[in-house]
Amino acid sequence: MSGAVLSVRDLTVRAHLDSGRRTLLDAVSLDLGKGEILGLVGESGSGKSLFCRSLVRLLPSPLLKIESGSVLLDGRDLMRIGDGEMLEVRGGEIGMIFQNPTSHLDPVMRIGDQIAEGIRYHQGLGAREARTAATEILAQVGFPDPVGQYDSYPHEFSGGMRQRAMIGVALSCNPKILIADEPTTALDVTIQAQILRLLMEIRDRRGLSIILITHDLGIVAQTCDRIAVLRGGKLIEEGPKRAILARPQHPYTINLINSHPSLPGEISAPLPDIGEAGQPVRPLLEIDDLHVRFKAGGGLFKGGPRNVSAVAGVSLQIMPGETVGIVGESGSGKSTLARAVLGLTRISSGHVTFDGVDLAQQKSAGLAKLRRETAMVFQDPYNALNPRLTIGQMLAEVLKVQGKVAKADIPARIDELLDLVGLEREFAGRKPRSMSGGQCQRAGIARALAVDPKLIIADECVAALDVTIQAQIIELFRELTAKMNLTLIFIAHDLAIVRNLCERVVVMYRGEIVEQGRSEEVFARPRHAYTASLIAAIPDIDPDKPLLQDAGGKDDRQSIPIQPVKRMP
Amino acid sequence: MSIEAIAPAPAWRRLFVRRPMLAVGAGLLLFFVLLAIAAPVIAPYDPILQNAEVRLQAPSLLHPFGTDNFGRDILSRVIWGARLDLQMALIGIIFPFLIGTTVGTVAGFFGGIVDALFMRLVDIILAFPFLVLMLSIIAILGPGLGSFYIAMALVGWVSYARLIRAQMLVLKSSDYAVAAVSLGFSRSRIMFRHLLPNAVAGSIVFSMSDATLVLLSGAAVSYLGLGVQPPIAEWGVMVAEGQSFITTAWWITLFPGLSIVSLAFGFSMLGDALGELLGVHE
Amino acid sequence: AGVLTIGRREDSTTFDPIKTAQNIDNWVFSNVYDVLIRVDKTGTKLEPGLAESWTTSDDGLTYTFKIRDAKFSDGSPLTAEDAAYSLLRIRDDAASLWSDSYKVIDTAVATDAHTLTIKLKNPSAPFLSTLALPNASVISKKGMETLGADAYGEKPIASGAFTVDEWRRGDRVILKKNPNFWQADRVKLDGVEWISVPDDNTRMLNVQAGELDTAIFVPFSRVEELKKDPNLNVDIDASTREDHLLINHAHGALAKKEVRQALDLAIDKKSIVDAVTFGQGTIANSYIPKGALYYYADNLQRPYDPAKAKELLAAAGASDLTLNYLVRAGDEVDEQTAVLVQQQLQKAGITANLQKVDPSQEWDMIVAGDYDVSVNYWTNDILDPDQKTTFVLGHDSNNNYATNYKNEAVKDLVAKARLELDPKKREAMYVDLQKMAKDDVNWIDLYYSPYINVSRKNIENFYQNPLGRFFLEDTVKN
Amino acid sequence: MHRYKFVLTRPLQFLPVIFGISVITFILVRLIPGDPARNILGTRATPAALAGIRAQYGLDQPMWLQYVYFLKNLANGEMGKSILYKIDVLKLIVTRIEPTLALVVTSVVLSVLIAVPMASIAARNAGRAPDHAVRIVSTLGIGFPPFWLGLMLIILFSVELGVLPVSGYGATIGEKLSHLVLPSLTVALSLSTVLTRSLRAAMIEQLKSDVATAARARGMPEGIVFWRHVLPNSLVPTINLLAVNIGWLIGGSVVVETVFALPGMGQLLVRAIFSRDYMVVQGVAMVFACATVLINFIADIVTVTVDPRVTL
Ligand SMILES: Nc1ncnc2c1ncn2[C@@H]1O[C@H](COP(=O)(O)OP(=O)(O)OP(=O)(O)O)[C@@H](O)[C@H]1O
Ligand SMILES: Nc1ncnc2c1ncn2[C@@H]1O[C@H](COP(=O)(O)OP(=O)(O)OP(=O)(O)O)[C@@H](O)[C@H]1O
Ligand SMILES: [Mg+2]
Ligand SMILES: [Mg+2]
Repeated sequence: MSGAVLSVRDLTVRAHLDSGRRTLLDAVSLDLGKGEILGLVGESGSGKSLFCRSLVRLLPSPLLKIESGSVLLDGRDLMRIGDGEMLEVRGGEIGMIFQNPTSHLDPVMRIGDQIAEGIRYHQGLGAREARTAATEILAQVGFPDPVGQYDSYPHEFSGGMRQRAMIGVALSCNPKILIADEPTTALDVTIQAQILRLLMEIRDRRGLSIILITHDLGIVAQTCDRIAVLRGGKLIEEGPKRAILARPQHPYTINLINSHPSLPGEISAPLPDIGEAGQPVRPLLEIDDLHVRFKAGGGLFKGGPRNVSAVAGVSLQIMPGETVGIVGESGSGKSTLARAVLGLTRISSGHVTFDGVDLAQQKSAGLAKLRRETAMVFQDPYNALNPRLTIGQMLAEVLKVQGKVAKADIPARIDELLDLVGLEREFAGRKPRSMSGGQCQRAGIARALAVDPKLIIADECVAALDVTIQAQIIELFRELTAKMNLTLIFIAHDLAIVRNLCERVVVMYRGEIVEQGRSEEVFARPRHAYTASLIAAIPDIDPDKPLLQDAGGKDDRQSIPIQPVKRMP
Repeated sequence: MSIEAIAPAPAWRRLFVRRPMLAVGAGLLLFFVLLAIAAPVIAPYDPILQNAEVRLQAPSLLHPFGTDNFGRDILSRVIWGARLDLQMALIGIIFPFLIGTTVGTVAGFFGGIVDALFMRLVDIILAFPFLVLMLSIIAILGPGLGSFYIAMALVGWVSYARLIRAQMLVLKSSDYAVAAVSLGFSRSRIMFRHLLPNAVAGSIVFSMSDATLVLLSGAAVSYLGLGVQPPIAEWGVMVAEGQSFITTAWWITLFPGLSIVSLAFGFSMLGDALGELLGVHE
Repeated sequence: AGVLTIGRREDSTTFDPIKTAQNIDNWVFSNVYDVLIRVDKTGTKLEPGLAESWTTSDDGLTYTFKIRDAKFSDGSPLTAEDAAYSLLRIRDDAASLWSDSYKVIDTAVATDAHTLTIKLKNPSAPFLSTLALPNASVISKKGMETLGADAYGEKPIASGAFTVDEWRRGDRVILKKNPNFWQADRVKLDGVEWISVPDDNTRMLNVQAGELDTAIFVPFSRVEELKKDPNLNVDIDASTREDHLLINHAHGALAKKEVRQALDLAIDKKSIVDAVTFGQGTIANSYIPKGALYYYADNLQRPYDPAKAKELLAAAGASDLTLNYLVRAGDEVDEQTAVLVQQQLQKAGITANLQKVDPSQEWDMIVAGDYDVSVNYWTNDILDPDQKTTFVLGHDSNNNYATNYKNEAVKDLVAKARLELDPKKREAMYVDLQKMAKDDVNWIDLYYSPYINVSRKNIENFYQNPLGRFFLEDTVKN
Repeated sequence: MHRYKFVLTRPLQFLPVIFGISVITFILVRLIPGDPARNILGTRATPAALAGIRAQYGLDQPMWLQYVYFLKNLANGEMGKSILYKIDVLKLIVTRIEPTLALVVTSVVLSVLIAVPMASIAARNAGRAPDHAVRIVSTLGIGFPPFWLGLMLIILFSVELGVLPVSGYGATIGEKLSHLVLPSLTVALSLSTVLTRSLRAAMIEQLKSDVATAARARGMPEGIVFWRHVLPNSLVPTINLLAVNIGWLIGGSVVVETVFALPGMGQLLVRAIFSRDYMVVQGVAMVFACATVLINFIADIVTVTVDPRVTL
């Protein structure tokens, strides 16, 4: 690019820790052209966020220092200008959009005021004018009622709307460059698509340059002009999007592209033929017209007693040995269904029958059976493990309580379990804090396996993980189900993963099942409009398959689920 | 509560160097513990022996902290006082801690009616002026250390119960609690083995500042006349009794007063340091 | 001229004289109300108050008082009717705390506006003294009937040197000069404020800082220091306070006279006077306070002799005596005495276990007999020794002040002395009583102590008589 | 306004607390050994006189019946008659409520005035000298017995410097305020240390928070970041802390009122406990309890106002 607005040269950042110095960014050089969207990809911890924060000299800790390098903006070296001048650059020249709008928006300040704040400060406008300008921006980023919504607080909006507000805040100072740090990871696929489209629109309208950070190559493929790949603080590859996607040079990039879920992988094990074996197979799990309602707003005297139907009349049968995926956007009731099935949440009405035992009728017997024969794997690998117990202690406890293994055999069994999930045996002595996300997730799976269950329910168990690690875990599940004749219910909102792993898929929407069937069929020929929109929202790694061609494109703003206001933690 | 990554098992020396507060706090506490243990050996005089010859003497070489109106040596009384005050601080926090932790755990974990009942009780006790409740209980049981401990336990547990309960409410819906339920663990195992150890850090930190509160409550109770039995040396009583001489014999109140402050300082420092170590935020 | 501010420990509780038995109230009453008969400055003689003069019938049953021309603070005249009403009220009113002391009155009648005739049920030597009690003050019959007892108790209509101008509860009672007082000429002050400052230190500091003119209840420990302050006068006025060690005669070895005598020998009163009262007290040798009516100065005073005490105890077979010593919590003097006495008894081989109890509980325990020894004190309400003597030696319903002391001879003598109207003979009887009590060691007399007040140098004639009455009508603020 | 609906419904929740307190105080005072009748009569009481007083105040009735009377009185808006002062308890309390209220309010205001700047300085210099200074001062401040501290303040400001009155309350507003300075300073010196610590911790966390980062990223200078974003977000936990401490604060007023001769309810209560004036103890405890509940209620309203996310 000749007309670079921003050019970074040999940017080096080091951390000065007690344990020694670590180089976090190693002589990174990059150019950003005018009106260009640059995609910055790389695994977690590769230095993507750090790179962007270094540009505006907002390092997360005083222990980190920019050691050398230059960042040229309009002929000025941002690394050498004074602090006062830097204030002008931040916001005024370079705007930032953050990954998690919920934590980055001031919860006690009105949305409009947060946008107006920058306008007043950078453009020296009066309160009245700033308000008008902020309202204008709210409209631009897609608030349907900007005048009214000016006075709302962040928590009154859905995640998508919050991210729009965040973008509004960044736009408020009229910057030349926008840095968007994983602006959609916290969002649903459908909403992710809207936000990405908004970014592109803004680029087109304002002629902005954007640096888009992500670890999702699909997003890059859909939105960016150029791609830069970071790994371990080094820039390992950079170039036009199509060139990189088509001809990646670095093995890491190749791996990254290959593990992208939107690539139609080989379909897993064929469906066990149910009817053909002659003998009628009894379903392992039968769910009949299940309802779960929550009192929203809480206690006796608080708020209006409002009922939320999290699961509204679900009926489902799951055969032994089957792998079933449940998909649906956030809040569609997937987790609630899983918990209700496992007896962890009270059922409002309906029946759950596990292996012939009706849980409502034989409550204690049913629960005892459930506890012995089912297990759950959780989304957040850190929170799912007791931080005070070592992995060995944790597994030993499960084995002891379950009592299926003789006391003397417990250590051997622990080793076996660790082998099974691909963890070194020395992990038995480690606590979750000293393990990576993927390792924790494996430990979580080991714990589920320790029960020796017939049924495992995995609730979003890969959502928090890197793509590369995601792929490993999926592979692990595939192996386990094949080896141990497990029945697996795999919950996700990422359809691509489900397509890779599951024979059958169930689509949930607002507490109901809107579609179910064999994965290939559902994905190839979705019958329900909602399923279709979900599928269309997956950013494809093929840049020529545009995002959200038609499904949910225009009227998406109405379908954004407004989340119920929750009590502050 | 958030858990910060800490370097795995740092050597204790590095721990102290990196956390001067820990060193100061633990050092002060250790100092008083040693003082208490060695009291019979190092105290120059019998703390309750009266000597009409040396009444109200200002600090001198013979009596470095001076003497009181009975001619008792203040230094010796301060040294012996360390025994009682440490004991007061420890017993004064242990029972509230145990009661509060148990109640908080049970209430937070079970929720519902149990929780509602306990929390109303907490509300009631919190709505009661603290010192007044103490005074009444001590008046009922008769002045003395035993009554003081009982009063502290009856009144002090609420803070711990609240802290623990709040933690339990968060933790019980944590994934590992749900996991424990789904694995068929018994409730008491989940409560006490899995959740409590994770919930208790905040209370431990709080107990350090609570220790100060215990010492001060003891002093206030002494001021209102219901402190420990004479002629026992206890700092709060010494300060309260020395009030009569505050303009003539300042040393009677100053030294026990400083002792309370330094012990309180030690506890606070230790509390702060523990808070950082355990990753607890107030 | 000027308003005198007086700091004291507590605020008044009421201005209805019959409803309180607390000094804190009585001491204010004396300057708000007037009584028929007053006690003079020395605390040994009666002198005319509202009663100009009086006569007694020969049988000692009928008293006739001539009431002087006097007015209440609202300007209405004070009559014999009011006096009679007041006496009958203290005798009969359900809320009266003093009815027992006035049960001896048979009738009280206003024969005319200035003549009050009282008939007693039986002769009573101390009767005239009881009329000097502030609780028997003359109240306005009309005032009481129109205002009602509650309102009257807030802001009374009275005939003393000052009237209640405002009562800020918990803080102060504001009195202003009563122009209708029959001795109004005598009053120099424009008003008096009784201000409650509970903390001893704060109270003293207030006087030192010049924010209060005077403060009462000066702790013994502060006297020397305050004396050094050039701006202050420390007023040390004789009182009728006597501190003594109560002994529960009903408990084991304490029933033996020799054991009690040994206790007396084992206690070094001199060192208590020195250490606890900082030399302000004097050693007591009789239950009747020094300087009071019929005090016997030559009464026996056992020397401090722990060795002899030990012998006596051994002879009585009580060598390893262990005593339960009740201490009043929050009373500095009591706690200090306890610490000292405990160490002294130790020297005679007696173990005293101190038990600190809440003051309100202490007397309950003493009455219930849950004690062996305990220090207590008595201040006379009236000039005549009969009241105290009856309580302490006369075998009344209190088991002789909860000591369970029993001596029939003493009891009979107390009753006789009450009826004896000849002062000479009475005095002889009381001397005998003092000797007998000392011999029996009904309790152990410890020390007499004065009232100690502090005032700024510009205050003159700030004086308290031994019964506690402040003569504020004479006080001058320069 | 939906979020403020609790203002209407919450008072219902007060009832059980108030009721509980009435039962506990009622039983508690009667459990204290010592006889109110004996107390006002003194050591010279005769059994007949004692019986008379007990009958007059219904103390000879069975306990449950006394409680029923107490409740009946309460329903009529009365709290019985003081044994010591011989007047209606409610009337008595009314005369004593103002100084305590004033003390609590001024102490809180003063504590906040001390705590906010101290915490700000400490948080903005976290880990450096000013921070350490604030932490040491605030840790030391907590260890002084208030009665001792109060006396020291009197000696310094009233006796030595002569700038403030020694004790008492006064009649005019000006007098009252000048009389309140030292007592509220005594309370504030210990209360502010607690607040400072909490506020400092919250501020440090907020300074590192995403909200602050986002504000910096849009070019806000540190001052605006601090006052507009960090401070408001740090307040909620401190308000709650203050509310929880209010019982302790009111209880502590007992000692401070005694030292400074403030004619408030704390003094009234202590004297009532020591003289077993049952009705007064009950009455004052009820008033204190209501005050605590009310203050917590106000704290809730403030919290809801400060933090729009909170619903109650
Ligand atoms: N405050 C800090 N102190 C020390 N090291 C830090 C700090 N913040 C970040 N790092 C390190 O800097 C490196 C880069 O972190 P950065 O947040 O830029 O990663 P990232 O690529 O944005 O990852 P992610 O996808 O998880 O957001 C990581 O190795 C991280 O451990
Ligand atoms: N304990 C609860 N109390 C009240 N409402 C709840 C509770 N748990 C869930 N809900 C509500 O029920 C609905 C379904 O929630 P659920 O967690 O099952 O969704 P999900 O499909 O798992 O979403 P996600 O993909 O975000 O995990 C949501 O609207 C949620 O707000
Ligand atoms: Mg990042
Ligand atoms: Mg979920």
